Amino acid sequence: MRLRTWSFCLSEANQNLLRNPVLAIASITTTAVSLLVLGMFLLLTANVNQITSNIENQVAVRAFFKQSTKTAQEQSALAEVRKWPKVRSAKIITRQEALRQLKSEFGDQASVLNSLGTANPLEDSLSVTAKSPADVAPLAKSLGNLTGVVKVSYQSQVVTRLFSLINAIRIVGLGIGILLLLGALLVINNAIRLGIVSRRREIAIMRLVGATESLVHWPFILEGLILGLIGSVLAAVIAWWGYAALYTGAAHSLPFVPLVTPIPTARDVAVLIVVLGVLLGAVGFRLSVRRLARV
Amino acid sequence: MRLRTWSFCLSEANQNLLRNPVLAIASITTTAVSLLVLGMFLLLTANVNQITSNIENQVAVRAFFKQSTKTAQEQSALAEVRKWPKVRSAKIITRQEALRQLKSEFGDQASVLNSLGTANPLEDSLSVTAKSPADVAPLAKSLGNLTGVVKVSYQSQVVTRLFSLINAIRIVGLGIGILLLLGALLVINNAIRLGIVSRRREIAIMRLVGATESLVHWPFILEGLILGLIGSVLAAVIAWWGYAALYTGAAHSLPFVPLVTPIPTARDVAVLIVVLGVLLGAVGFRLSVRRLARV
Amino acid sequence: MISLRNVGKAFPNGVVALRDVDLEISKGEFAFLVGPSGAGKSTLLRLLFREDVPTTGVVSVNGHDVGRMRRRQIPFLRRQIGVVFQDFRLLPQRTVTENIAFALRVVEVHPKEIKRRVAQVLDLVGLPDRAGALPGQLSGGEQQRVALARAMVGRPLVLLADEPTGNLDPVNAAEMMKTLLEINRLGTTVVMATHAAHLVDRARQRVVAMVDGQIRRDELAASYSEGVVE
Amino acid sequence: MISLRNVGKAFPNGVVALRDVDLEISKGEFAFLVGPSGAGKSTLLRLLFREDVPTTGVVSVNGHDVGRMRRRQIPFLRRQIGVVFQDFRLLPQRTVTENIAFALRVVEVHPKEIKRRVAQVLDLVGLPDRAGALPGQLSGGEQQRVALARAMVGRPLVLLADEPTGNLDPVNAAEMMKTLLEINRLGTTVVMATHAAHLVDRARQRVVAMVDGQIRRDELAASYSEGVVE
Ligand SMILES: Nc1ncnc2c1ncn2[C@@H]1O[C@H](COP(=O)(O)OP(=O)(O)OP(=O)(O)O)[C@@H](O)[C@H]1O
Ligand SMILES: Nc1ncnc2c1ncn2[C@@H]1O[C@H](COP(=O)(O)OP(=O)(O)OP(=O)(O)O)[C@@H](O)[C@H]1O
Ligand SMILES: [Mg+2]
Ligand SMILES: [Mg+2]
Repeated sequence: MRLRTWSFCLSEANQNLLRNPVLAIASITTTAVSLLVLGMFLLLTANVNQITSNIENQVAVRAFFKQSTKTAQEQSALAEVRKWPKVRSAKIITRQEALRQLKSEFGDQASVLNSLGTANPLEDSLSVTAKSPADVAPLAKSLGNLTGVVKVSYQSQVVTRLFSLINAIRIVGLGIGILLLLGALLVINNAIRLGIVSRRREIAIMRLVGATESLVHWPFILEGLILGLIGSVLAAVIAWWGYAALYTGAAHSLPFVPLVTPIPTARDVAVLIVVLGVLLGAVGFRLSVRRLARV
Repeated sequence: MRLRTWSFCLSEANQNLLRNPVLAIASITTTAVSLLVLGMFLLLTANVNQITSNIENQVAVRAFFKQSTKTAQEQSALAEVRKWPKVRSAKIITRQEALRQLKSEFGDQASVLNSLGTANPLEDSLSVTAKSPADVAPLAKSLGNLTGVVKVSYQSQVVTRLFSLINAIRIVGLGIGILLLLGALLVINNAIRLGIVSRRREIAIMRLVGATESLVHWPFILEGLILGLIGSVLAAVIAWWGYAALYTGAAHSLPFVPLVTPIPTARDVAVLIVVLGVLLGAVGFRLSVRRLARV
Repeated sequence: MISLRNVGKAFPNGVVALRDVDLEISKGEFAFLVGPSGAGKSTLLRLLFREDVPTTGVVSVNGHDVGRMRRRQIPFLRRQIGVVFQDFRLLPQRTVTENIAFALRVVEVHPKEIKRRVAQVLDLVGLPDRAGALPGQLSGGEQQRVALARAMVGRPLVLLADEPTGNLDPVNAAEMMKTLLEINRLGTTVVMATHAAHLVDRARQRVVAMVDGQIRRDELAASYSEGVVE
Repeated sequence: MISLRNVGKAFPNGVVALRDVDLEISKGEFAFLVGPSGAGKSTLLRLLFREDVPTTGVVSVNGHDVGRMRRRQIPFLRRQIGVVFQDFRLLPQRTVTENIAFALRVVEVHPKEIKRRVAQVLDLVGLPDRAGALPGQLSGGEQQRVALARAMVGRPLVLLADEPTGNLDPVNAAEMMKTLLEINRLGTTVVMATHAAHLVDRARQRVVAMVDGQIRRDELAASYSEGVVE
């Protein structure tokens, strides 16, 4: 198309927006809300991930060796375990290290252990972290079957519950995320279709006086992009600004909540929102072109 | 209105729906998606709450008394602490109980303590649970100032992180929840306004041939209610059915994820969705009546 | 039945469509409203059923001050007035039958009675075979006849017809004219804005001629153009 | 320029609007299309600019087979044809100027040229003072004249006018008729569907009379009714 045609389509799109404020506001607000919810959800996920990845690394299954086990035997067990697909990492903790850890864990109550003197009743152990919390139980079972291993233990109820929580969030969260994206697409697509339907007469008249299909289509495409852009920028600004405010507020009132920092996370989410908004506008339009041709 | 008028309005509403399938489908799907997301969010919240309320009850601040402290003194401290507003519960743990607990906590490694013989190096303590995780730190400080208390300790990093997580979820979650409700209202309101705008001409003609305002309004109200009902029932069915499927699936593949049972929670959420859908339809209409009068 | 006193109408954009119009039309009268395009004929008719309000003066129909009528009263005024609009204004998504029936459904006539009367008027305007068609499936003249059918099906006190023969061939136009005169003979007050000089000349009824928003001429048993004697 | 051979048109609902129509109109000719309401005049015109397609037969305009033309070609056909629609079809949210200019903007005429030509045609139809009004703010006759202005502003090869004087008073109607004949004199082929017998009789041009979807009469320098001799 020529430059004049482009400017024609752009001014058409603009005028349509100004002439149908209800439709424009409806599209912008629904786009903004859909994307804002999606953005908030992403930020929530980022925070959950940050916290859980910290904790996940700490969950280990401990397999204790007989006191008589030789170092070579322990090393070959380690090498084998490292090959298992469910294993994230594995290392050997000697009985000396174990005692040191125990003492430091006891902290204030370490005096209890002073009575031990130089005796060390602990065993060498293999400390293994799983790739996922779901792998912990089968991993423990497998470790129990290793030669030389007399006992397997893994962490307490609190941690198990924590993983329940994380899992519930992730499963439901994935569902919500997909649904939100589909919802946003649907809402934008609906807005475009309604725009087409409510301008049916106008489109027909434009065609009757000799407008080509691209002259009929482009104002809609541009309009969709403009609406998507405004809506998503709005959502992005609110998400970024709101998260930054939340972050500052949390840093003051809840110092022990280590939220993800606004930069880069909230900034990235904001950029993603804008990209998605424009993309959704374009996809929404693609889905409506057939409808437009039928009008 | 007379019965005939009612049936007239209802058949009008019906015919309008059938004649404007685009608008009807747009309204239904946007309502359904908004409410479905809201419903999923409520279910997520219910699960987070179930898990966290379990854990919250377990977080305690321990204030250790000097070994010389008298039982009477300890009891008066207990009585005072129980009056503090931040305290959920408080109890005294004697040094005998403490040792028993320690032994059971050590579990597999309890043999370490055998070397203590009958000696008990532990102190009596006051175990206090806070009403909220945010109260834990100030509570610990206050407890440290009690007479006879030599040392205050509270739980490990994992638990602190857990609370960070819960708090982040709750804060962001509240925001998402409110936004979703507003979003749903907005979407429904927009759909109604668009319906009015796209039927501007028809409404004008109806008025010109002598239709009263109620005859013009009621088909819209009924239409809104029907659309809201269909959309919300759709959302409710998907939410309930989907959650039940998730629950069954989780019970099989992730036995250690103790999800909230579908009945009553998912059922209640489904009912809430339908009520909200109809309510939002009605409120959305109220907000649009002025627009309708201006057409 | 109809009375306008000192009526003026200026639109927000500054156009003055009516200036100081005085007009009395008694019950049962038949009046042609003639004048060049843009003279203010449609505007005058629009004031009578309160599609618009006068800027100055008083418009009254059947004793009611139409310009100052309360909003709630308007539908009841309109039910006493049948209107054939210059641009038809049929509901585009309803069939011919439904369009005509609509005027009766708003007054809660019994469905059986509606059916009977709709069939009757469709017969009168010569369209019984297009009853199930949508307005978009009708020719211009057919739409115009449906508009007349809708205007008269409610047996109104007053019938306002704005250019009701503009899209009709001479034969159909003469038929419609006959129908309007017949309705008038049965007691309905009829005001018809028209450019069809030959119909006006032949009918020999009262002629109100407007130019530029003012009434220039108001004669009984007159013709379209001034000074034409048969 | 225009040729219909064995053209038939039946609508999906069973109505047959055209039956076996043969018609040739040469370049530069002026033809009236007359006939009773529902005869098929508008349907015939609609086939010429491909608003609809014939069920049988071949419609060709300026050498193109309009009925079998590819979708992409349609706009270019339409740019060579100006149409005055029976129901005007003005864009309701655009001013008179914008409505007329639209026909030039789609062919990418330079803005300055557009301005000049729009002013020129507005003058020709006598509406220079309503240039900024929206269609809803115009009288019926004014809208009709805007529709004519839009149809001719593109200097089309063919001008189709469907009942272009239905809402005009005799003086304005005669003016519009004069304009159409002038446009024809400058080389544009004009086909005008009309019920205005006196205009047809006075113009003494070719008359194609239709009844019930068929051509009944096709005479040069004829009058509206058969056998009328001046
Ligand atoms: N809503 C409006 N806003 C501004 N001007 C208007 C409006 N409606 C009508 N007019 C102007 O008022 C004048 C009178 O219009 P009206 O429709 O009454 O004319 P008319 O006598 O019915 O003409 P016609 O015979 O062409 O239908 C016209 O010049 C018209 O442009
Ligand atoms: N889309 C359609 N679907 C079904 N029938 C139609 C459709 N369009 C027109 N018709 C019918 O075809 C016939 C011819 O219509 P057309 O509009 O061509 O008549 P016309 O000669 O222009 O009449 P008028 O002078 O009243 O405008 C009419 O009986 C009409 O009802
Ligand atoms: Mg008028
Ligand atoms: Mg026609």
